[in-house]
Amino acid sequence: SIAATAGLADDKIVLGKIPFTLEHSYHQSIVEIFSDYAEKNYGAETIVVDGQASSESSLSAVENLIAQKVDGIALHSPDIGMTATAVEAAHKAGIPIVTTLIYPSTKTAPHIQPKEEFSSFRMGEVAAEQWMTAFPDKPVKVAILNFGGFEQIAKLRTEPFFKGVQSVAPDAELVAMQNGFGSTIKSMEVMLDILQANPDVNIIFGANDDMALGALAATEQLGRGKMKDGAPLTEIIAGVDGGENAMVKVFNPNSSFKLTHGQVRDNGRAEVDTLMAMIEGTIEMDKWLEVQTLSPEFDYWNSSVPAAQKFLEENFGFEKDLQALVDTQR
Amino acid sequence: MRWNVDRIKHLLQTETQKAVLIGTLIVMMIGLSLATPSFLSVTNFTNVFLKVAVIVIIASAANLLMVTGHFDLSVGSVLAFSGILHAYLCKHGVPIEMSMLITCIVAMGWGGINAMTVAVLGINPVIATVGVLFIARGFAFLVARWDGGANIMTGLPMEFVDFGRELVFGIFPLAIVMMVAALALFLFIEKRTEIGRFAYAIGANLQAAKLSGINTVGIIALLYVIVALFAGLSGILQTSRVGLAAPNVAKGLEFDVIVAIILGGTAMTGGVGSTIGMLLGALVVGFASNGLILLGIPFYYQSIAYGVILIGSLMLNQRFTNPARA
Amino acid sequence: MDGSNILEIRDVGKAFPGVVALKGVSFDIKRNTVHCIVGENGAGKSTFIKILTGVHERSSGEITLDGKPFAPTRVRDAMAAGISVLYQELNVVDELTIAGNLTLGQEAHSFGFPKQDTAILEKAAGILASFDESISMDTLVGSLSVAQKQVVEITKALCSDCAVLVMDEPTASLSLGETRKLFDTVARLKASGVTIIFISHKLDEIFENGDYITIFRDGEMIETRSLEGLERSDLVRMMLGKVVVNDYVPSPAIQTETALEVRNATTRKLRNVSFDLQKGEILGFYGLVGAGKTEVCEILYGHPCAGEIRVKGKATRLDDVRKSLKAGLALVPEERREAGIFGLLGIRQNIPLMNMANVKSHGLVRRAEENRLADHYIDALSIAARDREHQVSLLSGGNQQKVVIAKCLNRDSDIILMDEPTRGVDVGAKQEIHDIIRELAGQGKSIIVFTSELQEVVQLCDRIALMYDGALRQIVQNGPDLDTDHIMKLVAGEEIEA
Amino acid sequence: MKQANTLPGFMKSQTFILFLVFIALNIFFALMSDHFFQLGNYFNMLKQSSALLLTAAAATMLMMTGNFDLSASANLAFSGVLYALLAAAGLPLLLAALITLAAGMGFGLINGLLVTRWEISPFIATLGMMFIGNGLALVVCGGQSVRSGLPDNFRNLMNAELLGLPVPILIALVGCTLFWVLTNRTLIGKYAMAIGSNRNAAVLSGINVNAITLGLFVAVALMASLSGIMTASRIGAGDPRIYEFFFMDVVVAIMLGGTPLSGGRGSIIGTLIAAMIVIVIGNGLSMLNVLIFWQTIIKGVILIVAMILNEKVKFGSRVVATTPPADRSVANQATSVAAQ
Ligand SMILES: Nc1ncnc2c1ncn2[C@@H]1O[C@H](COP(=O)(O)OP(=O)(O)OP(=O)(O)O)[C@@H](O)[C@H]1O
Ligand SMILES: Nc1ncnc2c1ncn2[C@@H]1O[C@H](COP(=O)(O)OP(=O)(O)OP(=O)(O)O)[C@@H](O)[C@H]1O
Ligand SMILES: [Mg+2]
Ligand SMILES: [Mg+2]
Repeated sequence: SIAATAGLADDKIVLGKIPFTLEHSYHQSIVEIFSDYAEKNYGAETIVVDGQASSESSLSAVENLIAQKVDGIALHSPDIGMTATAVEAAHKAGIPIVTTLIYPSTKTAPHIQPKEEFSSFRMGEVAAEQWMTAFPDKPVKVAILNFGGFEQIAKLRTEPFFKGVQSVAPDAELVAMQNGFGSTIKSMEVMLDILQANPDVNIIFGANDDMALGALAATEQLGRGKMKDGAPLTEIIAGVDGGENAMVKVFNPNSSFKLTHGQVRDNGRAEVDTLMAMIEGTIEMDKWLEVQTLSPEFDYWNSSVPAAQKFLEENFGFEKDLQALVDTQR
Repeated sequence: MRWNVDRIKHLLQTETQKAVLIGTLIVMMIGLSLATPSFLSVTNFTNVFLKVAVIVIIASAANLLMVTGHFDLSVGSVLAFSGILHAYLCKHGVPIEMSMLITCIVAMGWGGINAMTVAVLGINPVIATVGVLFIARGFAFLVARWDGGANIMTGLPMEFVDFGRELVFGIFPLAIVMMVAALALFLFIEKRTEIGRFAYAIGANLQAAKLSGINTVGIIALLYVIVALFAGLSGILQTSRVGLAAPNVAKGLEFDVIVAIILGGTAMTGGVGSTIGMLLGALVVGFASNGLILLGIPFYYQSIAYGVILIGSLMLNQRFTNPARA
Repeated sequence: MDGSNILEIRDVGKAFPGVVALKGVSFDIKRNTVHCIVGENGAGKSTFIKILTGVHERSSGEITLDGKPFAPTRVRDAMAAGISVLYQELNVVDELTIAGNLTLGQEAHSFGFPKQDTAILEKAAGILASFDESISMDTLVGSLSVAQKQVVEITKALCSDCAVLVMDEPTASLSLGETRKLFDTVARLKASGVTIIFISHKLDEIFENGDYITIFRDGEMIETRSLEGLERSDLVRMMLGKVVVNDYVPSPAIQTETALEVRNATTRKLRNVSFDLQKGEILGFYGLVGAGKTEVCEILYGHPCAGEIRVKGKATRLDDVRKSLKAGLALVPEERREAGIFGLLGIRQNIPLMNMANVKSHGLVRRAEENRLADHYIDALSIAARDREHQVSLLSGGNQQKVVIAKCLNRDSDIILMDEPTRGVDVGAKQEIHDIIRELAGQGKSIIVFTSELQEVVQLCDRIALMYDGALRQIVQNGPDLDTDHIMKLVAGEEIEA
Repeated sequence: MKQANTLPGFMKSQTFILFLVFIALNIFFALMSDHFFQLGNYFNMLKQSSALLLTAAAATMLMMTGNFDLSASANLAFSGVLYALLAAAGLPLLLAALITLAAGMGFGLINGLLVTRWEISPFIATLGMMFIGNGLALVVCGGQSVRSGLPDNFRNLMNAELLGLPVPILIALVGCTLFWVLTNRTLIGKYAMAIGSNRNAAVLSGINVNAITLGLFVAVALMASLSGIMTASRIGAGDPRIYEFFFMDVVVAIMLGGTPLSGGRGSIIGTLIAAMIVIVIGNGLSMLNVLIFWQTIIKGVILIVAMILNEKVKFGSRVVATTPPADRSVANQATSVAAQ
């Protein structure tokens, strides 16, 4: 095995972090948690180079960090194929690298894997249950907004979600699966069209919160999107990431956006810990090691506001009062 | 003027572009209403108009700008920045109307930069407005970040969404009303004002326009500012419609705007073009994307179909304007 | 001249969308002659040439070249058949050097790499130098004056060894000297067996060079005959269907009131130019190409200069176009394509652009007023167009010029500057434009005409300012005893004892 | 007549100003970061930008004719995916590359035919092809990047070295030199310029305007396709979503380099320097750990400032260029008239 030698002589350890894209709050938060944690726990400095949601840019970022002779690299790559190349490049330079979320096609470095599929499945289950309880004779019709067919998203989010729905409502039908471009406004426009073609859609899943919020806005424009004290009326909406914007809706008894899941802190910390372990030599940098983190699920019916408050504080540096925010909602 | 065969023939000859677009629209509508029962309904048409509203609002002004031979690639970024700024101000206690005013003024400031570099200093509009595209987009992300995240949503006053979701006279969504207003304004400017006439003159021959005493710099600058103002207004509108401001919205909007304008018959080099043509162009694009989703076509194929429709409608147009061809 | 036909044209017709430019013309062109084509603006002369050279495809008819059917579909076909053309519009590439322009499309090369063909270049340089020794072959064409660009084009046409040389208004922007040299060249080429097709509105040139003449009117061939024994007035009558007399008549309304005074105007090009312009007067500026006429025009219309300018007695700075317009000046610019017309727009939209007040009421543009205005000028200036929406770039040159004049007249300025107002304009239209100028003077307006055509100043102007090398040498009074020899000497820079 | 200038001509050119900006940026980053001014980092930057440089060089020639190609990014993505698919199917890499280049060339042919034969605005024609290409790239691989079953030598192209230089840099060097020669030493360059400057003059001079325009569309497509192959080999997979704003980078490089949208003139060297400026800014700012959003802003400001500098210099030189060598020619005419 290759020894992690680079940088050990330096007084201060420098870590490179490549987020998927800083344009989303999830990734902004993870970068923050990563650098804070590295600084506080290991006295390490962090250099952030944005992957700009492109495998080209992400690989360039890896190369730039190698040129800067950082002591370790944490990569959230947009593409499976490219991840292997990045790992190889880092190893060639003797630099430890840890990958996140996107499994590399070659298993030659430690990897952090949020086990999102469990929570996605669970959300599907809960949503279907709630719908079937409220309207036993209205068949379940699902619409999904994704990022235009990213396979990892399918594996971790959209497929398990629909399986979860089917586990409760076996004849549930997936009536539409369209690209919401990860954007609220685009999702709103697309969802309006979807609801036009399929007005009987009753479970909507946005593969991130922004898209779920766009779907919510679309339903609201059509005079739907409401619940009565947490009882479904027209549809149930689920998202992913678990940020403040989503939580406020989830715990608002009158909104139909009711489920989300997410994880930032554990992922960020696991990245730092794994990198430092490699730098310190306690784990080998070129052996496959999967570190799993959980992505806790929150929904209106089974979760509590204090739990969500805590989650937000830990993961998103949230400093407000969730209950108060929820109360200001209509 | 009486309507007779000759006049219709003449109209068809001079207005081929529009005729072809209308033809394309009709064919598309017939096809779609046969294929999907949900197509032919008031709500669906509302959806389509909502979808193209922002494009048409901005393109109304950008069309006349392109008639002068100039264009603005920064509209998407200015829109995103304005949405964020508006939300940021509202969240931090500025009254909503006040915030709208400030946002509009700042948006005009972005237009002012374009006006300064392109109209006054004579810099290539592509680079100058791409520069602003980068700068405004960067600041949109920064402002959101200063607020503590990538999106601004919670903490907004409840009335924030009222503006975007307002129904004028209880039926017409504000976005559509604003679209009609922008169209009407620019139809009016195009047909009835000096500025409209001068814009065509500038696009047709800048040098001759200067020698005719036309304030070319002033008019180009004014149009840049109006385009940015409309982008800013659209940003406010869009943000308050969804109740959330995201700094990454409207990426590539500049292309949607230019596509509508060029499909509508305006030349990139200026001198020809019309507001009505632009509207038809935007509608072709809007109905195409609406129809593709209604038909449940997967995203990948949508992209292909969209490209084919764009090229196809211009090919049709060429075929009719230029019968000698292929 | 062996008397055989090199070209036989039979029923050649051309229709553009909405316009029939040629209605089936038939005539023959004899080998080794100078064959002139004349006709009003828009008669179809250039269209005929473009059919001959493969730019346009003809709608009907046949052409035989050297007895063989000839149907060029591309410019190359005509070139290969030995037809070399000097088109009416300037067709130079500003970004290339003169040498680059002269060889454009004809370069000797191996695998795309140009070979230095010194023979051709020397030949070209020789031809170029015979016109203008001062320009070097590696000057960028963009930095040349219009006249010099024209010389470059002529050189290009002369460079290739051709059997037929077509020249469409080659002298429109040439000075007398260059024109003379061109004619010498024509004579030499004819002597060496080349057939020349020559189009011009200047009848002197026709009579000087031509052997045969074809007259076009409204897209039809009116007559083809030998020039021998043809009377000038007959020719004009055949061209226009009417008689034209054009002699100097003093402007009736000249007043002692001074409209414009220029004192010691000096720029990089001009030296101490001073003159007065009376109300109701037509003042002519005459000089050779490059003498500084346009420069005088420019200091009155947007260019700064040292010295003093007074408009109606008031000292005024005219360093901005809009200041000049406000002070009551208006310009008909020299280069109508670049600076005059709005080609993509219709006549209706062109005319009001210098003064929208005439088509506005309550601050709004009235379409009905625009229509009225356009119809008025189409009628007053007899602009030949399909209707008022006719796209100006598709009008013939003379009619484009009339649109520019109409645009300027609509400004209703007291002082009108006209730089080469009749360049490329047919005799009939020229007469009409002259009449318009006289009428304006009659209304008390003051007009300055800048021209490089002696005949024009002599026929039109009350006083003639003679320019040489940036200096105004003398202002002479027009009248029956005008001494043209004296004028020629002054503008040529010869010393005259007082 | 020679102008009495204190500065040599090349120093007044836009390209030279750009070059100064480029040098200044390099010095700045070298001073600010220890890791910037190192051979390895420059190799990195060149490797990362080799695809951009190649495509931009070809596209500069195209833009000289007044045309442009927005579909280059889609072509790049499509070609990368196709190349990976063919390689994964077991085709020898050379054959896979040739087939891919042929398919990529199809983009150029269609673009070129749409623009020359059908006279469709290049904006719509190539934007339409961009949508089609993006869709095709996703369709052929089902939305998943192609990475399994690739032969071991798949990544060699971009990782091999020759004569001590990384191969991608050599490819870019050869390609750019080729286009420089085409532009500055062959008739195609001259004709491209003539077409953009005065299309009519070009037609009337017997130049086959359509063939040249079509040829240049094909050349750009070929380079975009080659870039796709290179990028696939670089990242070790065929990724259908790669490099979405590639064409934006290309257009910015070309225009910053001094080639106007309307064509008529252009400079390959200018394009290359401009492209490197953009790359250096990105790389240097990342090394300074500058937040990506600030990077975007700084990029925008530098674009505008560089363009203003260009404009000023151009203005200065225009005044010089048009000073007429008047006196002699006037005198010359005068004597000839006198001689009549
Ligand atoms: N490309 C074109 N499209 C439409 N109409 C055209 C076109 N070219 C010429 N015409 C029309 O054809 C007619 C003949 O034009 P042409 O240029 O041949 O006249 P001309 O005799 O050369 O006149 P001039 O003396 O002014 O040069 C005019 O009415 C003109 O408006
Ligand atoms: N011999 C020359 N060489 C280069 N440029 C010239 C020459 N003559 C004139 N120019 C340019 O052409 C323009 C018109 O010049 P100027 O006023 O001197 O000419 P003019 O007397 O009006 O002659 P014309 O208009 O017939 O060319 C000016 O911009 C001038 O710089
Ligand atoms: Mg003509
Ligand atoms: Mg002049």
